[in-house]
Amino acid sequence: MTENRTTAVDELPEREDEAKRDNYRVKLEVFEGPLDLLLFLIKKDEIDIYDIPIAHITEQYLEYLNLMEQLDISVAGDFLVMAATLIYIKSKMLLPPEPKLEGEEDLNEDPRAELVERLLEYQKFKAAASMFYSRAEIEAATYTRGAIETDTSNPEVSATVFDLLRVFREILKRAESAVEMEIHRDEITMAEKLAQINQMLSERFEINVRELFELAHSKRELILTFLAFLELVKETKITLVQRELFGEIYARRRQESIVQPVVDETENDQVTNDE
Amino acid sequence: MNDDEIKDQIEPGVADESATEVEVEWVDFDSSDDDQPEGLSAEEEEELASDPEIVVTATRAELQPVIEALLFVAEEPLPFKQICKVLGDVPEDDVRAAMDELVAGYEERESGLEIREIAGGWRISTRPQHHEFIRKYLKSRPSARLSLPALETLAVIAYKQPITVPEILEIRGVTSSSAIKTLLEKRLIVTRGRKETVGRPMMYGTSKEFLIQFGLKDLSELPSIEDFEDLAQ
Amino acid sequence: MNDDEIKDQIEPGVADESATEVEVEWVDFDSSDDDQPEGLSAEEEEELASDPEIVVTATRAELQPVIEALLFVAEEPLPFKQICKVLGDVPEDDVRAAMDELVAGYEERESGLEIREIAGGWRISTRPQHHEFIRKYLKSRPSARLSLPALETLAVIAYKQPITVPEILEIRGVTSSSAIKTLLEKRLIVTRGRKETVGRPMMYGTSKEFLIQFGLKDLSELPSIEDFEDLAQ
Repeated sequence: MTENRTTAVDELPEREDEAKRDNYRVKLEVFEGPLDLLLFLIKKDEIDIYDIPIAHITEQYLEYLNLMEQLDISVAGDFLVMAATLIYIKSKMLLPPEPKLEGEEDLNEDPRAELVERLLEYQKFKAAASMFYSRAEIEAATYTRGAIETDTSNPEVSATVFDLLRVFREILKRAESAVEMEIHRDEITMAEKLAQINQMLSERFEINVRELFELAHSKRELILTFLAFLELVKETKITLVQRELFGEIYARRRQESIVQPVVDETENDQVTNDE
Repeated sequence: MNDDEIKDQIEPGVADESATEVEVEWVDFDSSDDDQPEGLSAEEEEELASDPEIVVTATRAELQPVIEALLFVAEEPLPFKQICKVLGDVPEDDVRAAMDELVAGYEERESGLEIREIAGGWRISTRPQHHEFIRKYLKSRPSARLSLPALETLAVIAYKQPITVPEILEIRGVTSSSAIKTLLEKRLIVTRGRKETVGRPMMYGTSKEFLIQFGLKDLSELPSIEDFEDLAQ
Repeated sequence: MNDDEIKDQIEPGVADESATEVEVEWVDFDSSDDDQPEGLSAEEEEELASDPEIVVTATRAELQPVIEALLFVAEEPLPFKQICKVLGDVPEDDVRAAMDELVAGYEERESGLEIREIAGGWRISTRPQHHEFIRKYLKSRPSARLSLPALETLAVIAYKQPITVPEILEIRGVTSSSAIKTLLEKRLIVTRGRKETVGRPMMYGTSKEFLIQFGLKDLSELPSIEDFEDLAQ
C-alpha cells in the first residue's frame, strides 16, 4: 500500500489521460483525513516526527491538495483547515524568537508542538483500529446457535435509546406515507365502517358523531357511516346522547354489551345492494 | 487457546499486529468513502450467486465437532443427507458412526442438551427435565427486552409524553393496548393523570425504571431527531 | 428481513391494518369496563409486585446440565450472577465450580462448541476453526467488514468514552458523522447522555454488542492505548 501511495503523490499526471486519472483517483482517496495524509508524508520521507521540516511538509501537503483539485476531487473542509494551520506554523517559525526576560519562563514554545502531539495521538488510534479489525475477524468466525422455539414464543429484543429514536422516526415516516395511501384507497365497506366505529368506541368512552362524519372521504362513506350508526343503535350496542338541544351528538357504547364487530358477508352484501 | 492461536488457525499470518501488517491489511479496505456501503456491491452480489460452493472436506477427527457445530447453528432439524453434503467427500457410514458417537456422548455425560432425530432431521435441544429453570430464566430477563410493537409504543410515549391511548393510535396507526399493558407490567411506563378532554382518557409517560433501563439520567438525555440530523448526511 | 416480516413473525397479522385485522384485535380487549384499559389497578399492581418467582433450586447433580441448558437458551451472553439467580439457593462457589467443569469438559472432548466469557457473560458458540463448514451450510459470506474510517472512529470512542462528535473530530482530524451513524446502526456504540457544555452535545460510548463482536470480556481487556505508541512508529 505504501508503494501505491508513493506513486500517487510522486508521479503527477502530466497528460490528461482518463484511464490514468481514474487510477490516481482511487489511490488518492485512501487518505482518511489531513492527519493521515501528514503521517504518510512524514513516513515517506523518513522524517523525524519530533522535528518536522515544516516548510517542506507544507509544500508537499499543498501539492497534494492541488493534485486533488486537478483531478476534480472535492477537497474536504478538514483538509483546508489543516493547510491553514500548516501555513500559520510555518509563518510563526520564520519570526525571530521573543527575547527571554530574566526569571521568566521561556514563552517560545515550538509552534509545531501541538501538531506533533496531535499526530502522535492520532497515530495510536490508527494502530488501535487495526487491532479491532483483527479481533472482529476472529469473532466473525464463531457462530451462535440458530433460532429455537423459545425465541419465537418470546420474540423480544434488547433495545437501546437509539432504537427508540430510530423506531420513532420510522413511525413518523410511516404515518406520512399512510396519509398518501388514504387517497388511493378503495371504497370502504360496511364491515370496515362498523369495525372502525367499534374500535373507536373501545378506546374512548364516547365519540362525537360529527367527528366520525368528518372522517368520511366520500359521499358514499358518509352514507355508510350513517347506516352503521343506525345498525348499532338498532342492535342496542350504542346509545346516542345529546347533552343540549341542537348540541353535539355523542355515541356511547352500552355498558353491558361487548360490541361484536363481526358482520357476516350476507349482511354486508345487503347493505351494498341497498345503496 | 488464546486469540493469536485461534487466528492462526483461521488465517495464518494475520495474527501479527505490527505496523507492517497494518499496511498489508489495508489493501482489503475499500475505504474511499466515509459512508461507503458496508454490504456487497452489485458486482460482488453477482459473484456470490455464481460462487462455487465452498469445497471443504472434513477429516475424520473433524467429523464429530463439525456435526455438533452444524446442529448448533441450524434453525431446523438437519436431515442426515444434508449433513453429509456439508462434510464433503466423506463415506456416509463414517458420518453415521460419528453421529452415533456424538449422540451417545451427550447421553453419557448427562448433558443438559440432547441430540434427537425429529421431523426427518437431527436437532440439539435442551432436555425437558430442566424446563422449570429455563422458564425462570426467560422471566428474569431484563425489562429492556421488548417486542417490536412494544418498542414502537414505548418510542411514541417516550417522545410524546404525556400521551393518551387514542393519540398513540393516531401516531402508530394501529391499536396499542396490549403493548401498553406489557409496558406497564415491565414498569417502563406509568400513568400521568387524565387528559381534560372528552372521556378524560388516561395519559402515559415513561417511568424511572425506563431511565434506568435505558441508561439515562433524565429525559433531556433522550437523543432528539436534531441530534442525528448531522449524522444523516 | 424487513420490519414487516419481523412483525409478522412476532404477531402474525398485526402488521396488516385492514378492517378484518381490527376485528381480530378486538377480541383482545377487555371491554366489559366502560373505561378503556388504562393500566393496572392497585390490586393488580400488588399482585405483579409479589408475582411469585418460580421457586426452584438446582441439586448439585443438576448444576452442570442446567447451566448448559441455560447457556443454550440465552440469546445473549449470560452474566454469572444471573445464572446463580436462576439456579436458586445454591452457593456461588458451587456454581462457579460447576461452570469451570462444564467449560473444561467442552475443551477436553474437543467439542465443536466452546463456552467463553464475553461481554460480561458466558456464551456457547461454535469454534472458529470450523467456520468454513458452517459458512458452507449457512451459505453465508463472511459478514461485511467495517470500513477503515468506522474502525478508527470506533477505536477513538472505545478509548475515550464518553466522547462527543466534536472531540472525535479533534482526534481524527476529520468529520466522522457517517462513521458514527454506521456504528450506531450496527449497535456498536450507544449514546451516553449529554455533555454539560455549549449545545449539550450527545456523548457516545461502546455497547455490549461491541464487546461481543470484538470478543472482549469487558473494556478492561482492551490493551492500553499507550501500547500502540510503539506499533505506530
